[in-house]
Amino acid sequence: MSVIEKHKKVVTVRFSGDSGDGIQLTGSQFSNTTALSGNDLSTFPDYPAEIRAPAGSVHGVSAFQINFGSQRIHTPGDSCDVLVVMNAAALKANITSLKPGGIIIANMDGFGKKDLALARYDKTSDPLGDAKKSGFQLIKIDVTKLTRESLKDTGLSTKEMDRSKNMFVLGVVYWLYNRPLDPTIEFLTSKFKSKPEIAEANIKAMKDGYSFAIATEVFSERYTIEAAPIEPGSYRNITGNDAVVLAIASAAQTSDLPVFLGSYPITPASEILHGLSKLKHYGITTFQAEDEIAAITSAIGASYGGSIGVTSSSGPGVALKSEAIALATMLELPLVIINVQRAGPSTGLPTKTEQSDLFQALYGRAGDCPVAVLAARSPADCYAMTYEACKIAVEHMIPVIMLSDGYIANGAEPWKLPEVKDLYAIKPPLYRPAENGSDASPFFPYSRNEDFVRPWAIPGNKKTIHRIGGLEKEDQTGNISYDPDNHQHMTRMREEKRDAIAKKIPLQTIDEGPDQGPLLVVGWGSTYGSIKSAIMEAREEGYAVSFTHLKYLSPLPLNLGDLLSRFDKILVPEINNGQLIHVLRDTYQVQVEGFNKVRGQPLKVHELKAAIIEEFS
Amino acid sequence: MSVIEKHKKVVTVRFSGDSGDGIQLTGSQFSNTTALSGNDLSTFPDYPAEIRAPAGSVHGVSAFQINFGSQRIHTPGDSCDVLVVMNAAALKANITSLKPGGIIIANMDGFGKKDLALARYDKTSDPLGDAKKSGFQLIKIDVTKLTRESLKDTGLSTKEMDRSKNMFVLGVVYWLYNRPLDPTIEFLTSKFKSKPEIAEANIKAMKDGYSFAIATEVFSERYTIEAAPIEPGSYRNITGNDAVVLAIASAAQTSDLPVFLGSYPITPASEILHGLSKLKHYGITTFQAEDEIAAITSAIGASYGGSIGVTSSSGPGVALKSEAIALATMLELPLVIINVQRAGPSTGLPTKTEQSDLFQALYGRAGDCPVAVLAARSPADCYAMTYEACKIAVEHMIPVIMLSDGYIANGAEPWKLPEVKDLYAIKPPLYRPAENGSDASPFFPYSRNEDFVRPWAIPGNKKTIHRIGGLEKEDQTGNISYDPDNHQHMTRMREEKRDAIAKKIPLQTIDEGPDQGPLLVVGWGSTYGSIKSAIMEAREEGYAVSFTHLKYLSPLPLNLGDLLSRFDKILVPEINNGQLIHVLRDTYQVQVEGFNKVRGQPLKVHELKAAIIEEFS
Amino acid sequence: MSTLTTPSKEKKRKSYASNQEVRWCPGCGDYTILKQVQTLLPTLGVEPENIAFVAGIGCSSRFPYYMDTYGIHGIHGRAPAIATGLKTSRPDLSVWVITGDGDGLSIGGNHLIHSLRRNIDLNILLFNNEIYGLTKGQYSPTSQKGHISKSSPQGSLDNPFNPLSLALGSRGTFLARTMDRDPKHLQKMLERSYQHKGTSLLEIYQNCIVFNDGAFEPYTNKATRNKTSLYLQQDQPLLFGENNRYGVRLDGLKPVVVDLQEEEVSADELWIHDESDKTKAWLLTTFFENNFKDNLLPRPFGVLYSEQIPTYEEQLQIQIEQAKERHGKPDLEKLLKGNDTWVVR
Amino acid sequence: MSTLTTPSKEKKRKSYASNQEVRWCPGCGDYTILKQVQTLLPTLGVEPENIAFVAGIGCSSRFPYYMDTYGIHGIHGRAPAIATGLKTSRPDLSVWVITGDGDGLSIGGNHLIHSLRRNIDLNILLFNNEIYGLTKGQYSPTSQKGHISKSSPQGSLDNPFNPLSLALGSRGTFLARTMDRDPKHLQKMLERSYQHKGTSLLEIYQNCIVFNDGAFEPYTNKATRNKTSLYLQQDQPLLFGENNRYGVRLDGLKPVVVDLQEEEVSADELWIHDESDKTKAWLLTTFFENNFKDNLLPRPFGVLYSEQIPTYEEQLQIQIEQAKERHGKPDLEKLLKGNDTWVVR
Ligand SMILES: Cc1ncc(C[n+]2csc(CCOP(=O)(O)OP(=O)(O)O)c2C)c(N)n1
Ligand SMILES: Cc1ncc(C[n+]2csc(CCOP(=O)(O)OP(=O)(O)O)c2C)c(N)n1
Ligand code: SF4
Ligand code: SF4
Ligand SMILES: [Mg+2]
Ligand SMILES: [Mg+2]
Repeated sequence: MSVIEKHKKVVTVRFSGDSGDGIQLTGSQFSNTTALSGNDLSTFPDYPAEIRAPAGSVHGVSAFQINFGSQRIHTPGDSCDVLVVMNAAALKANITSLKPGGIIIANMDGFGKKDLALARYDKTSDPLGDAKKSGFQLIKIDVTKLTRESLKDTGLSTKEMDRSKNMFVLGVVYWLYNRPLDPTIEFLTSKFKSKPEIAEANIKAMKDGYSFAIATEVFSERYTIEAAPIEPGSYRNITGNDAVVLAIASAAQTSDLPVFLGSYPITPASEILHGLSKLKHYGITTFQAEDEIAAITSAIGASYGGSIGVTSSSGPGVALKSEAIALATMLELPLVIINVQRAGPSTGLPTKTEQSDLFQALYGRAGDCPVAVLAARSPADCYAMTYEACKIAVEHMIPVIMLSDGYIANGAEPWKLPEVKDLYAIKPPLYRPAENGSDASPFFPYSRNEDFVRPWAIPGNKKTIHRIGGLEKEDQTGNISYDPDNHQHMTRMREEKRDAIAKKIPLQTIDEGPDQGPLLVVGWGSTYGSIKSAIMEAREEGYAVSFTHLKYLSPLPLNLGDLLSRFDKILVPEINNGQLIHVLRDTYQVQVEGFNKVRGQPLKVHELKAAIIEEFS
Repeated sequence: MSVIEKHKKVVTVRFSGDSGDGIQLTGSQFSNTTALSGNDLSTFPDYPAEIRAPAGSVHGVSAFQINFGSQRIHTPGDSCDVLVVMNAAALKANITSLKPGGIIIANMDGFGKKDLALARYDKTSDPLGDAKKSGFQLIKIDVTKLTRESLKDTGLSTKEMDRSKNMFVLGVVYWLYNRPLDPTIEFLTSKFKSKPEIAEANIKAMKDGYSFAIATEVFSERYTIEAAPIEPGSYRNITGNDAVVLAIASAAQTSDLPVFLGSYPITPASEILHGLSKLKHYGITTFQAEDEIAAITSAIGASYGGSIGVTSSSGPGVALKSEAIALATMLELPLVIINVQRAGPSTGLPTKTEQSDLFQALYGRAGDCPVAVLAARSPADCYAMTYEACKIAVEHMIPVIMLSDGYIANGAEPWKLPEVKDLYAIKPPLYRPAENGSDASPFFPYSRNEDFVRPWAIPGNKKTIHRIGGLEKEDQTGNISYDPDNHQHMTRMREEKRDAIAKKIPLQTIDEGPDQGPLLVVGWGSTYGSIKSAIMEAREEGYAVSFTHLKYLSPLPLNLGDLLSRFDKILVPEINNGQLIHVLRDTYQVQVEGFNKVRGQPLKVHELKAAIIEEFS
Repeated sequence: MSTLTTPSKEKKRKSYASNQEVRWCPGCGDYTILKQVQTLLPTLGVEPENIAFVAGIGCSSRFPYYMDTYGIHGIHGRAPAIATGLKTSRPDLSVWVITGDGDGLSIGGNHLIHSLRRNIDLNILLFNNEIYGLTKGQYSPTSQKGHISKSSPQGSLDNPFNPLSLALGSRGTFLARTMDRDPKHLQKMLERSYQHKGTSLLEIYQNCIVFNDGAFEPYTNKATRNKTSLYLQQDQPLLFGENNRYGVRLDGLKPVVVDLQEEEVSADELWIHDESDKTKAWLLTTFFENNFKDNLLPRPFGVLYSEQIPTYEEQLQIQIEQAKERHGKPDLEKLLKGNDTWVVR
Repeated sequence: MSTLTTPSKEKKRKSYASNQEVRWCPGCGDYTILKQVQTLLPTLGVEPENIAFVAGIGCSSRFPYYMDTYGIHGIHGRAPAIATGLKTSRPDLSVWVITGDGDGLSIGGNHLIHSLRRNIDLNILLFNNEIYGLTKGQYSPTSQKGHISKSSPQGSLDNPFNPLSLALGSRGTFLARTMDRDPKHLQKMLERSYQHKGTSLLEIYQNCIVFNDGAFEPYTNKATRNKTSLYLQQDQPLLFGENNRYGVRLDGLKPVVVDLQEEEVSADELWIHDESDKTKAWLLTTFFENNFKDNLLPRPFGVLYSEQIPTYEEQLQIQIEQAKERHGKPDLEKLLKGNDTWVVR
């Protein structure tokens, strides 16, 4: 039997196994190699909710999905073509994500009686046999046995040998997709620099996996995926949380300001604290506060002192910050609030994704309390939008909420590295009169520039000594004022200052399709990839649908109303029970339909596509 | 010169003086007597922001305004016909609230050099003279001197005598409005039961004030205000905060449930804590918590234990409760959150009123987190709406936010006492299977009745042992569930449960005017009185304007959309920068205009009336 | 009462275990604590329907799900406040609070110290693993200074709380310490906590095998624990070490370790443990800071302090009774009327 | 240095006073404290532009508005956290925290204890008037038990915090007590607080003339204060009473009052004050609870405890330097690249 070589445009592979099986590492190696091969790609790790569930149990299963192709890729894929399962629990947890007729690569040593029992399969059942009967292609490999065989001369213990199982499988999959082994060999060599025997073993296991695939002809087909038409440049893979960290470091550099992060750990935002805590030499101070309130108020204190105050959290933590966000709004100090949303309400499903904190971001404070709200659309976009959040916060002296979510925070995609010299400048409205200058004009902390922005005068200058606080302040002087007209005026000023940001942000553009027509899909946040894919598929099938995606939620782009008015119907897909839809209805009094999924998961491309097509019937 | 007796329909009197002058007592005595005379009335105390400002200073001025008449009265009056000023500072602080040509009754002993200086008048200025020149009628009385004269034989010290100054003035004003002295005599006698000499002195000062007015003919006119057409019944004066207290006590009785109030003091909500802390014998436990978070979470704990959990605060405090409100939403326990709004954002103007927490009430939580939101329209209505809040919370197992504000919390109006036996029942969905019964059916804490309400099973019963928490719960069992479809389902259930309340609340009715036409004014909360007055005046002038007032903000009454659609234009007056207006636009996609004042004060009737008339031009 | 689990006890224990699968990491110290609680409860004479477990958020805070009693899994740090509402309104219930070093001392520190001073009859079990477990390994307020973690790559800068000193400074009325690895002592301490009327704080050293394995190694390791751990016994001298070789003596205000084999010290010269002595309790809590110094003081386990004063809810009941006596049966009509009414006809 | 206000001092003092009208009730204790702070600052050699006052919410918390220095009037209870961010990021500033017993011990208790353990160089002035002033008179966490107030008509049930015990239990490194009515001592204590590197907590007994007048009467009233107040002096015996008639002696662990006129006690048998002795400091804080009992212990004023250990921000600076040394000049390009990049052509 000879192997048929095929070309494919898009492929989705899902690795799965026990938390201890090294699935995440396998996945990220496969991603790197794929990226180096010139494919576009998107990945998503799927960790178990428990820290470390009992080995072999269904809730202890860890998975990593990668979608890659010779065309632009926008999501990690609704379902996969190939499912790697290291044990029975992995099969049980992931079988529903395999496409009909898809390939299962099963480690047969993970399907013993004990494994079936741990996975809570019936004693007498044969899940792999059943899968085959359902039309899946089954590739059985005794991975454990073969890995031990491969490494028997290394002198490693069985336990140590078993740690290379994942590399054996990776070798098999590399063969299947015609991938080079070198990148992973390099990686292993450098990772285990101090333990060369471990590096050797892993490399050998991988090579033997590759050879095994050649020799045994377990596969009847083999696939080649051509390079994708990607903009030239240097790329790296990046997760949303890492992108936030890099953006903040970048803003520190371009603004020439210190950064102070006050944060309290919370899933799925903690990596931002972890990442920034390694960057002290960038002028970044991180403070693990006793709670979210101390986190944000310490950031406010630092802002008063001349730092970019930043705080990072997730929905329930941001809820606790509401009162302090209002303080920062009154103080008119720069403050960046990163909200990595998770499924709620309350503790909800902390490890699952959702975009249901839009209401809270826009409205979740006492009083008339306008802040700016931005949202990132993908892992890499977290860089752009966090940088933008820092810029707006600093230049407009206002709290900015940047919305990310669990999906893009942990998911990764290739990111074209920006040229550092091309990063646009951040210009703080610092006011520093020469202390020995003859300028006798008094300082007015609540005077405003043409964008309604007040000067930022930081302690240390004799000429700008002033006090600020949460009580209503007199225009110009900033002294306490109970004057009714002044309160009306200041309320307006705070709103106009927020609204004036609209002049600085890009006008809304159409992402796909013509700029008028029967149907416009409006997205925001992490649904970008799913919507984009669904739109492209629908358009390929001839449906005249257009797509626009919001990254600025408050203020909204100036031309959005005009843009919306040019379509007959508007559809708003969201991973929540309907939030942006209310904002659009309110702001533009347009008829809008929602496509709402609250399943703790990214939108499924095929479901959304079906909903789009439905609009045409 | 003889006195002309005149009849008047509506009169506004404003008493003002130093915080130490007993102005609030004077005002409330005048109110009581006026009520007993059968007038309708509305009052508003205007305390200084400082606890005790230096005597004689402008920010130490205390005032009390009463609006009363022979017709229905809905506000304390935009401006007053008579202004009583006990010193120069009082004049300075209050002169702008006097109608053109209005009467100033001035205590001349409060206008000495020192008084002028303390009030920061120019040394050489003659503010009373200036007032006269501006066309005000000036009645000068040496109140201090006359009071001392009146009491010289009592044996009291000068300091003690001076404490009766306010009673002397009250006597004068009683004469002016043809009021009996008996009610105040009775009050003084009982108040100073243990100090009869003080009672005597006060009564004498008042009588002498009355006689002084007769004897000296300082006034050229005297007014009679006929009784108003008021529904028969027993009445009392009540402030909004007192009404909340009474409603909670009533709910405890009719539901036969204990009440637990967890609260942390904050202006202007503290009186609710104070009031309820006196009612332990009503089964009401009050707990002054260490902060707002402990306040609400202790109430949640008590709800789990079978109490009606209540928490009271103002905007910044409610912001701190956001996370816990979401917990209660998940736990599906009864919880009543009273928010006595104040001017914000942040600390804002804590002693001033505003209705700018509507956004926070509706949307201020992470995740999709539906709660019920009600708002009281007047001091007395705080009783009805708080009772309703308790009923909805208990019967629908849901957090209910009841919005009051500083204006109605401190303001007072006559309240027709309800018949206790007519109070509608509150029926908790308690589930208490007989412990020794043979009923073997398992208990499902997250099963639901036809209104989507789950059973309330309180600790102590062996058959209903269960645990609840903030993680997403499996339908029926309430066990933790990470199932995507279950999360979607439960999200919908929580929303449908909230929406089902709409079936239980009254349909929206038109308060004034026809049920269709060119203009509908839509109000909510404490603006009721001002809007009602403005509408009535405009209608009297022939403008075909209608008025409806919302007391249920979430869910909205089922017929509201229909009702709104029958008008050409909609105007929404609010004491905020525009909040309900967004809700209506969003929900009904109607064109709505706002009339927004953010001055920390009730709406001015004449301003609103002008805006209404403007709509017809 | 034997505290070891016998077969019939095992059955009883199971009757307090819920049907939910326990999902801590294999080897986590939380398992033993759960087991000991489930073993103890059937012996106390309280029915499961009269018990409630209230927790915050953290690995440890999942505890209530595993008990077949009433329970609330609350929000992060707020368990003492939730429990305060429950216990104050339902003094008939036995209310237990489960919290971690992050939950109880970081975000929830304020509620903890306030419940201690109020002396509400709660049994607070503080699972101290010196780490944030659930959020995967950041340093906590009890982590040793210099602790390298995900959020402190160069070592933490904070001086850790000494939880029992903090609790004593908060006017706690019952303070005890035990550890997961000593089930017998753990159970004894659970029982003592239960018996105390008022807020009892039981600090339990709990090993987080994943993110902070071995944090309490010196006290659990067979080779060292003899020298590092001292078990307090009421009215007994402070003795520790193999064959109680060492004792603790007070040199003025200074606790000093004496080697009884080397020095001639009679038992009555040694420090006699007295749970009711607050000054001694303070000194015992500060052994903490003296650890690993010259004068190597052992870590005391057992009841450091116990004081019987009225509980919050007892006093509240008295006020309720007083109010009832003073005002009689509630008369809603009268209440609504207030002092001044008038009639319109 | 004389601590009394001389004319030229008065001028200097005014230079630290802002142009805002001071709006406390006439006779409020806050006035003296303000005055002493304004008097002290010019003597310290720090320019006003390098000073920041950070407050929460309460009568006392209005303080920053009255100082002609930088300042923030924050939100209720959060001043220590705001100040932590400011001081950590701007170690060059002299940062003062103004808080009340409600602000600092009720809603803000957690931030207070955490800043104490972290030992950030803040000067915290706790204006303790045993009442909530600004909200018009509810009992506070320091109100005496049984205190009748608007929110406790039958008397409060909570045991009050002993603020300095709490602070010691929180690992505070500088604890002192003074009162509004003794300006000289107040100023001395302010100065000591300033000099301490690390978090200093100065509890100031402050009379709220409107809602809790006379709360500290026993310590301020001429007739009684001699017997009730003890002024601590480093290395000096604990003496109080008219002509230092009384002394305090340690009977084992128990502080005992001795009447030096009646008993034959030599000075060196008396307790010698040692600010660095934590156990003694604990005992001093607990004089609090023994007040009004048989053995009438006086209330100690002065520095109860002082310990010099590295501050949070000092150590942070070291870590920053280390990071700079290890990683060199920040290279953003390199950082953005990370470990794995590829080039698309
Ligand atoms: C408001 C809020 N902030 C943060 C979190 C995230 N969080 C959950 S548990 C935890 C700390 C857990 O530490 P600990 O209390 O010591 O419990 P352990 O997991 O170690 O048992 C944190 C920070 C949260 N759930 N809610
Ligand atoms: C979040 C929040 N809760 C409550 C309040 C109301 N409040 C303001 S000051 C205060 C207590 C003041 O007491 P304390 O700190 O002792 O200061 P004092 O007025 O006695 O100086 C309270 C409860 C508030 N401003 N913000
Ligand atoms: S992470 Fe640590 S504390 Fe949490 S379950 Fe695992 S071992 Fe236990
Ligand atoms: S209320 Fe009390 S603390 Fe506040 S300013 Fe007045 S006297 Fe001072
Ligand atoms: Mg922990
Ligand atoms: Mg106070």
